[in-house]
Amino acid sequence: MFEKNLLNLLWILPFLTVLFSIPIKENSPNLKRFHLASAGVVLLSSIYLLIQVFQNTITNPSSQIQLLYETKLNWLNAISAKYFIGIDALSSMMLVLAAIIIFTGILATWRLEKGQKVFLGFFQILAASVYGVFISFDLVLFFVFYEMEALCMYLLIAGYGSGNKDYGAKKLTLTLAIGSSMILAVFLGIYAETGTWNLIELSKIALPESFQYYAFPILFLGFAVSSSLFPFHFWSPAGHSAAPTAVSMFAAGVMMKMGAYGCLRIAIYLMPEGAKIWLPYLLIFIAFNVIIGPFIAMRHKDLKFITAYSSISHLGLIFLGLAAMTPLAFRGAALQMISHGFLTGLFFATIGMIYSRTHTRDITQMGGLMKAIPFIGVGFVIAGFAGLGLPGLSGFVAEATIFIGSFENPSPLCRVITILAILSITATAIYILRCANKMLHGPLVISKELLPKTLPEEKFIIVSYVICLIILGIFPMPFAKLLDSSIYPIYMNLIR
Amino acid sequence: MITIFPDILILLFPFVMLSLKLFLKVSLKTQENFAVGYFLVVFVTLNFILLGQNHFYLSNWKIDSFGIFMREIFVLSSLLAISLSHNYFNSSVSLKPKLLNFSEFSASVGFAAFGGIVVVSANDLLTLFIGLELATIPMYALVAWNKRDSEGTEAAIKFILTGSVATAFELFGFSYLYGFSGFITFPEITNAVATAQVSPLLWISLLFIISGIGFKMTLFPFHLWAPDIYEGAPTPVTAILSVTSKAVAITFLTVLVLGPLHSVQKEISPFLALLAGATLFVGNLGALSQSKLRRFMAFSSISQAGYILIALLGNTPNAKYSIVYYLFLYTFSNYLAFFIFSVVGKNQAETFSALRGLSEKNKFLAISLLIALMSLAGIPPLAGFFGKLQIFTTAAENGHFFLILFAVLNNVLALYYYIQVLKSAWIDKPEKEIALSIPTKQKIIILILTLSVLLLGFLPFLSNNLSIAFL
Amino acid sequence: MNNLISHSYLILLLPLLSFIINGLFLCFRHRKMAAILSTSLSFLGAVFATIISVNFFISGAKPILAFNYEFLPFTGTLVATIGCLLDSLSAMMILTVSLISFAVHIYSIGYMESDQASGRFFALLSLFVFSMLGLVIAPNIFQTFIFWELVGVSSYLLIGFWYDRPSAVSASKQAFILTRFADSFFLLGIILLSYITKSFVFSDINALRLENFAGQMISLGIIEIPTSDALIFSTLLIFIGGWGKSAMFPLHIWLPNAMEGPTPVSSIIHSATMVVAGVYLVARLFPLFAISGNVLEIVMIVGAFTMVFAAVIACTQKDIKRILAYSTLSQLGYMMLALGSARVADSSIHILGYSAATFHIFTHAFFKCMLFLIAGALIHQVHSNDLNAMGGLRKKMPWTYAASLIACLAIAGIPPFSGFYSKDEILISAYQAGHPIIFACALFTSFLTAFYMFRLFFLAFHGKMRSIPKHPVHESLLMTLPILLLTIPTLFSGFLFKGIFHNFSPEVPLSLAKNLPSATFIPPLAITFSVLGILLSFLFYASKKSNPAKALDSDNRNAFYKIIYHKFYFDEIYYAFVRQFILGGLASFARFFEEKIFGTLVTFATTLIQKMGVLVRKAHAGSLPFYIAIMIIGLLFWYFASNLPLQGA
Amino acid sequence: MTLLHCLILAFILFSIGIYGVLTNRHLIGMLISIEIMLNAANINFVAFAYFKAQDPTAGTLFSIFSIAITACEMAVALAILIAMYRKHHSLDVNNQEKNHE
Amino acid sequence: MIFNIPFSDILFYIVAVFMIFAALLAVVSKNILRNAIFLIATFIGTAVLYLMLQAEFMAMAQIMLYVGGVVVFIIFAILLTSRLGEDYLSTPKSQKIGALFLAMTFLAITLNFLIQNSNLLKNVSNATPADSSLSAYGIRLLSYAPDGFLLPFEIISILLFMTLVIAITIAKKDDKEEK
Repeated sequence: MFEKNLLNLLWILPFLTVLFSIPIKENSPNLKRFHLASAGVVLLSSIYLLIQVFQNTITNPSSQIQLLYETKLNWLNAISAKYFIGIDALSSMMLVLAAIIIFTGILATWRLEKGQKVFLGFFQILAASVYGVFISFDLVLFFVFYEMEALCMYLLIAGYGSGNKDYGAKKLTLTLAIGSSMILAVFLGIYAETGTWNLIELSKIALPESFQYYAFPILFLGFAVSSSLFPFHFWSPAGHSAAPTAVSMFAAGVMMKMGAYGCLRIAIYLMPEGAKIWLPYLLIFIAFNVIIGPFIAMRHKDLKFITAYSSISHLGLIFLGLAAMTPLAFRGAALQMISHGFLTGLFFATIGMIYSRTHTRDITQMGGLMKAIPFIGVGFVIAGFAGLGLPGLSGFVAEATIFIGSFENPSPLCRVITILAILSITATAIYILRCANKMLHGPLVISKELLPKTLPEEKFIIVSYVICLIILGIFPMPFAKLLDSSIYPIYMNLIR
Repeated sequence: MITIFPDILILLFPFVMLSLKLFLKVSLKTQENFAVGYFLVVFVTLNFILLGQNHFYLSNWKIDSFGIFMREIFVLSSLLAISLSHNYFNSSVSLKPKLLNFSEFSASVGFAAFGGIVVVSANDLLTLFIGLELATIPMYALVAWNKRDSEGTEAAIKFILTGSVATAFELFGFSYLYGFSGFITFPEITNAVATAQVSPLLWISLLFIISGIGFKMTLFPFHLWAPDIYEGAPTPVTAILSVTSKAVAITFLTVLVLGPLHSVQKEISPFLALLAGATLFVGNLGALSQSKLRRFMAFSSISQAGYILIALLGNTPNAKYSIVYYLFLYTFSNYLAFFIFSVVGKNQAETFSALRGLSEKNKFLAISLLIALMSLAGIPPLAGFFGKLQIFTTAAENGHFFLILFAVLNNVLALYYYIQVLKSAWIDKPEKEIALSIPTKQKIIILILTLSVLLLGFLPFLSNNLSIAFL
Repeated sequence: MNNLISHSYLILLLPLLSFIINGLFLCFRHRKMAAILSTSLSFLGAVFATIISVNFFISGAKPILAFNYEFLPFTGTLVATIGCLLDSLSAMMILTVSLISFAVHIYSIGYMESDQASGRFFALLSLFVFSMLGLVIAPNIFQTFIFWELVGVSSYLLIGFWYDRPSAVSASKQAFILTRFADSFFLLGIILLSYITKSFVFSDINALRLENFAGQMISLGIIEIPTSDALIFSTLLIFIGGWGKSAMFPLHIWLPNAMEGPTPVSSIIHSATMVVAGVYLVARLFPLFAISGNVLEIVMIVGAFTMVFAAVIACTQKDIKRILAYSTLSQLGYMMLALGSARVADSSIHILGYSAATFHIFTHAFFKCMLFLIAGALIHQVHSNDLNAMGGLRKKMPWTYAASLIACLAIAGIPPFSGFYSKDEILISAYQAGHPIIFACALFTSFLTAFYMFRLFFLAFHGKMRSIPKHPVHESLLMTLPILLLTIPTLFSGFLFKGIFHNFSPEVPLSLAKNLPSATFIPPLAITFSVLGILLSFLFYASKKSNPAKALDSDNRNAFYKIIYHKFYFDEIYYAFVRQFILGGLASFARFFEEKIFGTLVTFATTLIQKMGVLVRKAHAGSLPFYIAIMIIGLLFWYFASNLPLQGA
Repeated sequence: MTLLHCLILAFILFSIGIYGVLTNRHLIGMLISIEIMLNAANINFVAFAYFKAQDPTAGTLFSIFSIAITACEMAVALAILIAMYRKHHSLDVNNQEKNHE
Repeated sequence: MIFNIPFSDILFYIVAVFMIFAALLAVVSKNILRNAIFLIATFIGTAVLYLMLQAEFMAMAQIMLYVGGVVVFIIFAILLTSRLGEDYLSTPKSQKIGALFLAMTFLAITLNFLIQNSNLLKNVSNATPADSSLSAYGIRLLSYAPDGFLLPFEIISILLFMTLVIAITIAKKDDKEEK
């Protein structure tokens, strides 16, 4: 019962935080403390839930989807939508990821001088939306949470971003809206076909094959928009480069995973036949992400552009895992979601810290920052290493699992793209090292006085991410087993 | 007896208002308070009516659940419009002279509401037609209410001339419908449509009727008047036009399509689907690059008309339910937006640039504006989303997937232009400082509307109450 | 013994502990403490490794899987584990790595004394030792890859240790990217291999028989090939990993450039241990390579070519570390050649090649490490890498001089020094296995080796001082001690351990070569060549007539010399390739596609919608007759477009 | 005289109305054209009532009501016209065509 | 042959042609007052047509309401708003051609429709002979049976009242309050 209430609290708490923060005076230090405390509570509860789920999954393994702490209430009777939330292995891990990124995101805006109240308020709504996405198992509820972020994303980026912020914010918001429109259309179709929005019930119903044939690509691509799959990736560079640090962290760390999560949890789970028909063709798009993405990153000078294209290529790997349709590849994709969440969070956090000091993101105008701000520099390098798949950090575990898993798919196209993907890890190394070398190494270009020392909260952010990356990199087994319990039912649906 | 009571109250309202002015000569303030109070009473009374039953008065005056909810919407819209007009009668707003003749104004609003009620209660073509005219003719006058503002009268002239052409269309349509069925009462027409061989006479009558009503509902391509008229009219009138007028039109269509023409709904649906798709697309396109708020709202409401038309593709109880539900939420969102515009446009023209710096001047208004516009754009968890979801679900049940896909993709365009407004309010810095003041009363109304838009969709209260009545 | 084995995790734990404590706590403020901690833990490690490996060899050299923790299960049989496999090969490597690491640690205390960042240095050094040990004890290829990457990264970090020097930074980047490039093939090889065999474990992989896969096909995407061919292909891919790591031609260019790192780093990573990982990998998978058709021949040819190629370049260089780097390359070529030459033409196996290669890994590690330490000591004194700045250091640094003479003799292959024995075996193996050309090359290279090593020796220590050092030249104890310590294995490891290495014989599923030709003439021949090399070198650089200044002049030379001096322009080719082809070609094209082609499409779509919006806006321009006309047109439009059956059925 | 003839007549009148409303620049002229169009619709009602309908009274009555409604519309239109004339002193359509967009 | 045509038909054609001409003149005439006069002519023609269609009551109403009401309105408005005879506003030729084209297209399409479906329009029902007496209309008008017209009758009175109110409000001068 306690866990059940806790689960409900996860998405309600951010809203309550916003509500209660209204009377707090602008620029009072209590404001951010209050928000941080709330995010901290959510973080702790999500970790607690993860542990609970872990114990439960280990003690009663099952081939069915194990939904814990369900709450099922009647909601919109007219369309028989229910308020149906619960948690399983995959969602519990995504929750922890989201909670960490939200928590650190609030820390990353600790020194925001103007408009903190509005920023944090909207940021909490973003938080509520992702928590909601990961715990809702009713399609309407899911969509409500999924689309909610459009409410705040534009204002957060256009109001607090940098550079061409209005353009970037619009591009991001609208492209994401295209995706969610496609999702909504298919959800409605599913409802019209079956008369239910309940994900668990739907997973037991086989949708008509002709319906799956038309609906799957729309749904999959709809989700893939927010995961910046080619040809819907164009929002990512523009949006990330404009977004403020916390929002970049959120967008790349959590929001982009929401799409992949949806692809796995809903698109592939509910429409296995469609997946079998379409995913081999979608591999062409995926190839763009995986193979061309790093090359584009090589050619950019703006840190955020580089990171955005790096995200694009890493998310391509997630999709490679999904498209390979083997349990191992699915697990790799899920691991990559989490791993990339942490590493990109760290990336954008460090980039934000660097930008706040140098006021430029052009790597050719920096140099030798390692001398002045070694802590942040090390953080960046570790994120880079995780990105290029260094063993011991989470990226390697995920990528290796994806590669091994997707190689198990005997289809020629999948093989070719897997092989090319494996070979393209060199390209990843090239742009990451180029970036680190230009920016951190070499002689110091900017005078040291202009580069203040690393602040305590920045240290905290970096350390927490590095710990996550290392834990996942060194002890992947419990997480892998946990994820398997969620992924196995999806795979069973696929081969049924 | 209580069932007919609200109708009588609304019917009496104009007379009472006129009497207040002519015989009692009470002050403007009293008149305003009285009008608002009167509609509040009617609204409350309406809520006491038992749902789920069909009542007939004078044989042809039909009161059913749908009718009651539509009454609530008309009353609500009138209530809000009259509160919105408060500023406009007391001072010059938006650089235009102040309005005069409040009692006649509110009487006209009352007449229009009654016209809507006639439409929804009608059981024969003639009553339907008169109701429609009763709802429309006051609008012509209301647009021209500000005689000292040449834009207003000019808009009214355009409105009434194009409107008369549309009336001619309608009359033609009715004449053919009459010619097809031989009767003007609904039961007989229903009979004729259901039993007789469906002939082109029916289709041409439908073509004319829908073209005529398309004018009032701003369907493509009969919507061209809307931007000019919305822009020229005083803001409260624009609000009524966008809500009451549209509600009357969709009621008219519902009464026809889901009533006598129910058995040929399947044959009409492609037409309706095309109309809906074209309307919402054109509305969205037109709104993309506007700079005047009321003109912008015109296009926005054109596209909303397209969305609401989609509901007519569904099965009867669901379609009616969706329309009512959507109209409720749309009323709240739309009026919220207009209230904010009227506050912002107090001392300046109602353009995008008037909104600049709103977030710094007044957070409350800025957030309300965000909520209103995002609700109109259909972003969850705000009310507008649930209205649209309901409509789409209704249409999906009859398999109109491609229309739905088209409509939801159009939402992206809609989001774009609502964001444009938000950009003015939240991002852009003001060009010149113009003080903003909100009277307490308006503040309360805005607060109530904001909360309604915020919660009415997500909380199942409204939706489930409505669904009990319909489903 | 079992007790010891059960604590074998200490092999990894000690350096890891040192890395963590140093990296997290001591790195910035307590660099002395860091040095002490690191060195003492490294000492413990060396002692432990010695005990373990001695015990291992004494107790009969049976392979033991000391521990095996499950890291990440993939599918049923495919499980990634972190474990410790103790067999002859790994025991030998543990011993080598630990001892050398200890020596280098001591040396580094002296060498890095004045460097403010030495705390970081020791942390990274520990990381390297940890990774290297993890690599050598790996019982499965997945673990090998994990630590393979880790040594790559620690190498990157250590080459770029002085990160404010642009040359060091670019060298580190180049080293990492080139090895990473090779590693991507390695990873592909692992995945292909594990897909076929369903196992990562060496014992499973080495037990493979091509015949078991007869008739099976496997798709590689574009083509479908027999599984046995795929197996061979995967072996080749795995070898490419070693190719990069061991800097075989043409991926060799990173190694000389890697000399930008601190000298202790060069000595341990880029000569003694990490670079032999490629050789080690081939040795580890020797049975697989042996059955995999011509892969061993490729190994041999690549090795032989690199050997000669590097030796030739080494003869002309002036930077002592680069000379040593090319010498390392050449020696690595020897090892590869030895492994490759184990395959006799009639597809039987001459196991001597294998043992010779491992033996050479062992001996080479010590003397090459020592040579680097000596080079470091010289550089530390004259603050330059250039032979031009040296000369006549014999008297100032007598101990170092003596040690370097021993090391040079060892590498030149003069008995009884260790290098002689191992190199001798390589020559014999090449000859006996029937590769006369390769044999000739090896012989020639041994002549060249002797020549260039003594060229260095004479130019550095003999003659007159060619520069005046800023500080008085002296030998620091901390730096000389490890050099002297290393003379012990350099002197004795050859004849002491020769027998042990003959027992190194993996289970090869092929028949052993028989009827081998006698090779008794080879040792004297090799010695003769070496001595010739030394004499020639003496003639050129140390005799009365010689003119070191002229010998070192690289400008007034013929074209041939210049080409060699500029390393056949491979650096330039590499940079041209990277800049023009990768960055300028592929990446530019990718960006062009993204921004110009795809971006234009997106812009076009949005502009189209905007334009339509403007069109719609313009239509509402306020003309009343127009509005009415449109209403009429609209009616007629829907007459046709509404799909209503208006014309009757 | 058949139903068809009457309907054709109605459409001819309607078309004339269309032509008038599109060409007349005088607002009252436009109103007159619209009156012709509305009148045509009434002819339809009466014709259907006479020739075809089962409930002929209804059709006739409908057209009487529609005349009344039309009259109302005209009254309001003329009221607005007068209000406008006070402001503009012109009833030319072209005078009020401002470029709105 | 022409004599075979019944008298009613000939009368119809005459009335029709008259109406068309009157309507055309009402539309194209250059003087606004003349337009109004021709409108009266059209209405009178319509009334004659109604008489032929046995809708005497309707014809009466037509004359009274249209001619006596609407057109008088219009003429008043004309007199109020303009000086006689000086109101000719020329229309560009292109607009005229466009309008003509549109009107002809409309006519062509609708006539095509009617002719295509002319078979549907022939079956004259003789279900109930129309009782077109005034009392029948009166009874029907005031009956509140399901087919009665009491309700619309009531509502239209409200409509008329409303028109009165708003037309006065719009048309009157607000001098008093403007001060």
